[in-house]
Amino acid sequence: MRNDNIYKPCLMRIEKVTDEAPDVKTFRLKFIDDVQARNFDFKAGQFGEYSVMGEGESTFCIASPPTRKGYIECTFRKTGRVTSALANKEEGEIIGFRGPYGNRFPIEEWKGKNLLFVAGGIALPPMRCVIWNCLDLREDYKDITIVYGAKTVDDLIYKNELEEWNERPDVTLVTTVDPGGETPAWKGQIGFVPTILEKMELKAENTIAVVCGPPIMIKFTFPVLVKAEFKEADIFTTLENRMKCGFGKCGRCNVGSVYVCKDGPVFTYAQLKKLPAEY
Amino acid sequence: MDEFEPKIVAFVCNWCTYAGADLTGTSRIKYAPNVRIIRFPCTGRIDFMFILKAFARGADGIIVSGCHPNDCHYTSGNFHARRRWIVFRSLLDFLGIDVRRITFSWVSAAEGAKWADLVNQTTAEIRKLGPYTSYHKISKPEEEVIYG
Amino acid sequence: MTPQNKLLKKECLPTFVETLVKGGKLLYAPTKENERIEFKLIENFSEIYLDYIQTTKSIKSIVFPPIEKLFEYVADKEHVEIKDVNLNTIPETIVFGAHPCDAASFKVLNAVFTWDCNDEFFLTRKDKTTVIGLSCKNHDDYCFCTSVDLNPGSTEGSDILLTRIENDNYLAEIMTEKGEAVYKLVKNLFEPAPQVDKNAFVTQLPKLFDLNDLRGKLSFEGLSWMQQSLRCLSCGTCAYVCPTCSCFDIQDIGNQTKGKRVRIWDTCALPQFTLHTSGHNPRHFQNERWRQRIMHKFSYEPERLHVYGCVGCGRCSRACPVNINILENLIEISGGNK
Amino acid sequence: MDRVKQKARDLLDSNKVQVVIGYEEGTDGTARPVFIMDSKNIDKLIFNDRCYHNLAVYLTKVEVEKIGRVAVEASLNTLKGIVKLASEGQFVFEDIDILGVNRNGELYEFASLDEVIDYIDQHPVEYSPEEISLLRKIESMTREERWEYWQEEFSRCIRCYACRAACPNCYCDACIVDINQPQWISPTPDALGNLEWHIIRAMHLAGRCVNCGACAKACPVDIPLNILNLKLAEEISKNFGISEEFLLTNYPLAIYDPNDKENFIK
Amino acid sequence: MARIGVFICHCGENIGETVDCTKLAEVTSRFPGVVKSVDYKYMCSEPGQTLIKEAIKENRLTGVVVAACSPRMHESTFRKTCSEAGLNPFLCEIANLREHCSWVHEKSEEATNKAIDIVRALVEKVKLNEPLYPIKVPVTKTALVIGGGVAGIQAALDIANGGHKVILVEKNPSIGGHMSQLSETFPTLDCSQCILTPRMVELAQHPNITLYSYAELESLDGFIGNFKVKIRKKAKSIDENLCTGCGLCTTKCPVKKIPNEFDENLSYRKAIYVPFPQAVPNKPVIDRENCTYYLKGKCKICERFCPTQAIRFDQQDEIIEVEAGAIVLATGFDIKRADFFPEYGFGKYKDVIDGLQFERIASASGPTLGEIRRLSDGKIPKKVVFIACAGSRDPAKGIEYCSKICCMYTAKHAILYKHKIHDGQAYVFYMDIRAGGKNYDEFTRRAIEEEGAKYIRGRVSRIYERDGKLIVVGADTLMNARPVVIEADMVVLATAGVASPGSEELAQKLHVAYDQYKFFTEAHPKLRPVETNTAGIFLAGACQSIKDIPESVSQASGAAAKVCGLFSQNELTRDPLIAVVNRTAPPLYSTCVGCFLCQSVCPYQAIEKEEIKAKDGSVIKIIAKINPGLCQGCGSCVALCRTKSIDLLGYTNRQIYAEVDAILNTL
Repeated sequence: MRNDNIYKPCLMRIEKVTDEAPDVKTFRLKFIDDVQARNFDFKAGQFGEYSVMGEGESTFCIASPPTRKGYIECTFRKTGRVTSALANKEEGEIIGFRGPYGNRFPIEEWKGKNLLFVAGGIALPPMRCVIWNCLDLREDYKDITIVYGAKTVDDLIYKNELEEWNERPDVTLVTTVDPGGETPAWKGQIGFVPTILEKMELKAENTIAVVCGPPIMIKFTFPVLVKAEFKEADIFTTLENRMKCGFGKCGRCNVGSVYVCKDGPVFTYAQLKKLPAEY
Repeated sequence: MDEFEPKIVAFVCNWCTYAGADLTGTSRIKYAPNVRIIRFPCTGRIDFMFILKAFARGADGIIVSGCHPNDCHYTSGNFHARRRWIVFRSLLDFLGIDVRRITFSWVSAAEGAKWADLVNQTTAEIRKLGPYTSYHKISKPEEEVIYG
Repeated sequence: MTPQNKLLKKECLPTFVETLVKGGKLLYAPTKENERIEFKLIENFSEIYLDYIQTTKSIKSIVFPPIEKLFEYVADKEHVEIKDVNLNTIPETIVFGAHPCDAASFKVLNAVFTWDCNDEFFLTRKDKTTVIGLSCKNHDDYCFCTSVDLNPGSTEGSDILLTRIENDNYLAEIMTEKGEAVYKLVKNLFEPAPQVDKNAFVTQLPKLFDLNDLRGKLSFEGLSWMQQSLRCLSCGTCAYVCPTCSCFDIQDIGNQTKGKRVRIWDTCALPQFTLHTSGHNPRHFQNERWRQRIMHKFSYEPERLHVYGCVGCGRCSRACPVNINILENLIEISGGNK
Repeated sequence: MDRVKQKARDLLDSNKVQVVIGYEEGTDGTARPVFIMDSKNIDKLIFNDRCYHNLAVYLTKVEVEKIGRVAVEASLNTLKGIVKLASEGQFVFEDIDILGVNRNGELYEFASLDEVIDYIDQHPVEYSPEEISLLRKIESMTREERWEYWQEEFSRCIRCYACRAACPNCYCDACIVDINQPQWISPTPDALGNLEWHIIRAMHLAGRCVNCGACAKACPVDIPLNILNLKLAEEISKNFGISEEFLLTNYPLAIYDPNDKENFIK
Repeated sequence: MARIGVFICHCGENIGETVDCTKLAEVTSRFPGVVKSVDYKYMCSEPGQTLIKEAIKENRLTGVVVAACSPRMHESTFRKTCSEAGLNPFLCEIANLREHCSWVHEKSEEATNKAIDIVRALVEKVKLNEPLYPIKVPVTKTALVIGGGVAGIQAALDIANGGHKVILVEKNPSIGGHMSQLSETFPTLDCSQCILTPRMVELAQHPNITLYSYAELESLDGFIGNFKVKIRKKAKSIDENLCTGCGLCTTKCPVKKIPNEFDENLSYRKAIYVPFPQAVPNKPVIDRENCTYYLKGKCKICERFCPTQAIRFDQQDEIIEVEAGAIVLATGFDIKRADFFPEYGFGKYKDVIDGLQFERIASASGPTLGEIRRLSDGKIPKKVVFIACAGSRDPAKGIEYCSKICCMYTAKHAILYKHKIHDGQAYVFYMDIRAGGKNYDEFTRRAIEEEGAKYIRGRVSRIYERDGKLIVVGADTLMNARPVVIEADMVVLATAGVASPGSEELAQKLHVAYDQYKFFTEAHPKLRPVETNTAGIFLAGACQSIKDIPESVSQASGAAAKVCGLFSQNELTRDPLIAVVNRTAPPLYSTCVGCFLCQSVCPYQAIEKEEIKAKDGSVIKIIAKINPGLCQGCGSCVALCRTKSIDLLGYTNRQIYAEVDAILNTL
């Protein structure tokens, strides 16, 4: 045999399970094999194929930052067969992981800039990776602003970290929930993310914007940013097409001639505009 | 070589056959230990795919049993089931699947002895027929297709 | 190696084939049974049917089987063991009598399966497969290899290409080392090749459109994708008979404690192919999927992999239950006959 | 045919329908479905014995619904498909127009679904001698021979689902093979997966099939799928004494007769 | 992850003797997801249950499998145990080790292996169990009683006296039913009217009861606790509020020769009439089919004489919509009449009459004022032949059942006859005397022994008239089938009781099952005799099968008790093991394609249509919806559904697949 089997997952032990929101969980995973652990490296924005034997594979991003070594984290919502099986796993059990795949956020290029992170709902995980990555290299960046919204207070994920960010003097955090999703104790904003964004005084200059969220949110957020004079090439997002292989062979993540698994998942708004609307 | 022990799965309705099998127990009638019961509310609930799935998972024989006609707890479940079985069984037979391995039966809650007989007869019949190799062979995950 | 030409007399052909079969390799060749022409595993020369235009299914199954086991696993509460497939068990195989279009298809598949990272399943199968091609004597209205820059006598992809020349003897062009190895096994059957114009013995298939023209005219918007595809029933026939379609799905067979992970053919024609769990589907309508099929083969693959995803075999058109003729549509897109 | 074309033209020109689905000459001497949205293309329309596709299959497709109101050139099989689909609530009969001529050469004028049913009833189904003889041949085999026969036939199956796609009655948004919780049907094109798929296909069409044979004709590897449907149609009419007319608008597996007879329940 | 506890009961030695419970517990503990596996002598005992409760808390169990006796025995016990420990009761499954394993096998490795398989299957199932909550359905505490015979009256009064509203619908102008037609009742021979009339009056005056006479059920929607009923109030052509029931109209009406149904057509009534003097309500109706005004356009004599101007010729049928929580069906029975017995000359000879006609003749309020006379010539009949089983138990006539009441009323008739005509001779042809019931056999013996009725066991083959006499030809099967010929003055046929006309249509409107004779079918012949298969609809009286008065009344009270039980709660609690239709993300919303083939397979009409609407209100899709109030959880629709859009809670497809997998030990 010449090379490794590219479809063969690494085995990872679930170190920690965190319940984030109804049906949403975060796993902290560690490689069982030391060699694999040592050789493993990834960048913010990359994703992997997580699998439960007998159920199949599911694609999601690595939600922990590459600056935190020794483990990776992933956050997923229980929707289909694989995520349901994953959700049934608990600490100590083993799952499969292939990756990292895809491109990354070019955070080195962002040095010395302000960062605006805009996320909605269950799309915070890819952003969390890059947020922590930047926070761990805090001195490289100027202002860091995080705008995060969810349907209801219950649906907000990473609640502890939201609190942590909120308390950090070097981070501006704005959280919001959709109208009707608030609780009596809710102290954040009420309204949809684009609306909240519109009300904020956004500084486009020397600022990178990263937007992750459901398609509808992204659709309405881009114009707000463009109106605030963000350059299209400075607005980043991630695409979440259906994938199976992760390395450009299985054929389903095409958007035009672009393979989201290889050329993405990170795209700038400028790149997206050139793509056919097939995502 | 060990003697072949048939694996038989029984899909039974809760109200008649399951209770009938309870009565067999209460009456301490002994029967062959080859049958494993899965309880359904009604024979009308028994999807024919369950039968196929049991064969694919290694069953050598299957018993499907419920209330006698007109006795259905839900009035008509067994009538609907019977229609489906008539059609399904003829399809299986047409495809060359060994329908002798599927015993359809009515066993009421009062027929504890009948249940024991049914199990014994079915077990003997399957023992005679041997393991369902032809179906199990196509169901093995190890089977490889080289050129489709 | 330098290609060399030899002559294989028609009376030597049976011995040639049967020697190869006896040599322990699996030999697939076209057969005819109940009007169905398919490649099958052959034991005797008499099973072979060479006077065919096209088989229904292509030879891609040999290097890219419909189901490919990727690994097996056993698992319990605390352990998971992954058992690799022993690629050494993949048998040495000969494809005998494949037409040049089929032979050329391995190049397209190769481009996909070696893009950035190597798919060892494919590569091993391909390396262990020797293609003994057969130039085309005939063609039908669905054939269009000449339009995709191949031809009925093309040696592309063949380790040995046979062409039937005078007296039904065969010109053997030994193209590769794998071909050479086969040749060496049965060297005594071959004679020095006469000087012949091979092209005089292959079918003449006019070129009906120009690939570059076509690629230039392809556009995501603005073409009659819908008009072309309304008839389409959204089945996967075209992709499954296609020698170059290589999309697949990954599935687990078994349960959480024991089983295997397999790769199975998939097709962009089915709506489920791109369906998100959320219910969103980037290619919800058939015209979008039809567009993907054409664009992928004639625009994206050339752009990204530097190959065209079509060898002009015409299988998709022949197999299509509603007679969607890809040639007709490609001609329409490229702007008419050339 | 001219009158059919004229009617089709009128319907399009008056914008009463947005698309006419009919048949045109294919590229290899066969006929194929055609979608005409501009009346100047009406002359493409043909209708003859080669027009075997069951066009009812298109009436439930999202792509077609998107275009607007449909007129369909209907063969007898297409009419049956239409009746079946309408009776299963997949569209309202009044929402489509039917083009074609009856055996007397008169234009179809169906005021209601009942009239279509009456018409179909006057033209009872005739199975081809080939179909019947194959059916009888398989029936006369031993069980082992039947198993071998079908295993051999199914071994060619590539799970392209052309049989499903060509069938007017296979209109489910989510086919059972696409459901994986639980995995009803093995998705792999191997012996088990193929067997399960063809069993479930036959069962899901049992009592609903209009016996148009579109499945078998669509099959690229010539599996005689229609024989399965035919077998079950025979079983249903034999066991339950159900007429073809009744079947058009009823589903025999959702009703029963307390006196249904069988010989295998112990 | 599932955290399953397995609790293995030895059941003393019942299980422990045959199955190696220690080994079972050990093997089970290694199943994936099992975090606790223990065996114990008696799991259902107090300490056993405590063991389970503590384990649920300590091990944070998400599911429990109790391997013990049949779930029919202790499922509810253990579910309650779980519930008390804070675990949803539906997360508990019972592995039947006793009835299905230890009691039916010898002590052996196979028995233990089977036990392991059984437990494994339930463990895999319970992993997929979802917490379920009983379904609450609000209850409209009004009962609808259909039919105002003695059963309907009893049921209505019992429910009303229980404090609930009742709506009684009677198709005839008066309530009372067949009982009001009877002369005396067996076996006490008390006057039928005398005992019934007070109940009728009580009903009419009851504040909780609304009576709609001359009305029929038009349609029914809804489900138990929440029926929506439409009642058609047929036009009586009078204003009931104004009418005082003085009866002047009926005396003035010129149309006189209309056969009186109440008197079994043995007397005449007017076109405007009150069916009988004690009728409730005691107000007339106009029989439009016979009224001169409706036939010819003029007359209106009644209107002219009515002191309160209560006549309304232009009155229309009225549809009344009411809501009800429960329905009692008490539509009674009918008897076979004339043309059914050509061999007996019934309908041909005036003096061959049926039992109800004899009742009227014998009744003091009847056409002969209680004197028994021949209808042909008014003479006193000296010899009367009573023929029991006229049509009943006669497969040739298509009625295979026993009409049950005939033996008794024939004996009563013979006695009544003898009481009225002392020198008369009663003959009774019978097949068997069926006199089961309190004081019933004594009663028939009295007819034979004290009243001198001659009982002849045998059938009558023919009756013909000769010289004004009816020649009854029969056979005495107790005397070697010796022919018997009796020259009778009158013949009374105890004709078969049958379902009342319109039963079939009514059953279809109510979606109630009925048998081949159109009698309504009870939910269970033994254990649920007053319920129908449709939840919330109950049966009283002869509409289910022919019954005598005490039986009808008992069943009516039974039905009333069921209704009161139902009404004792504000909400109905129903088992949540019902079918549900899936919902998925757009654009499908549900995998249901709306073929609605499932509708006809549902025995409970629980499958409705539901529109999925866009935000603008437009309908995107129509899918099936299971009414949780009606669904009983049989799962027939689930097996039928092609897209697997319906699943049955508690027996989901995934659960059963898991069980099949596990029970075959493919894990």
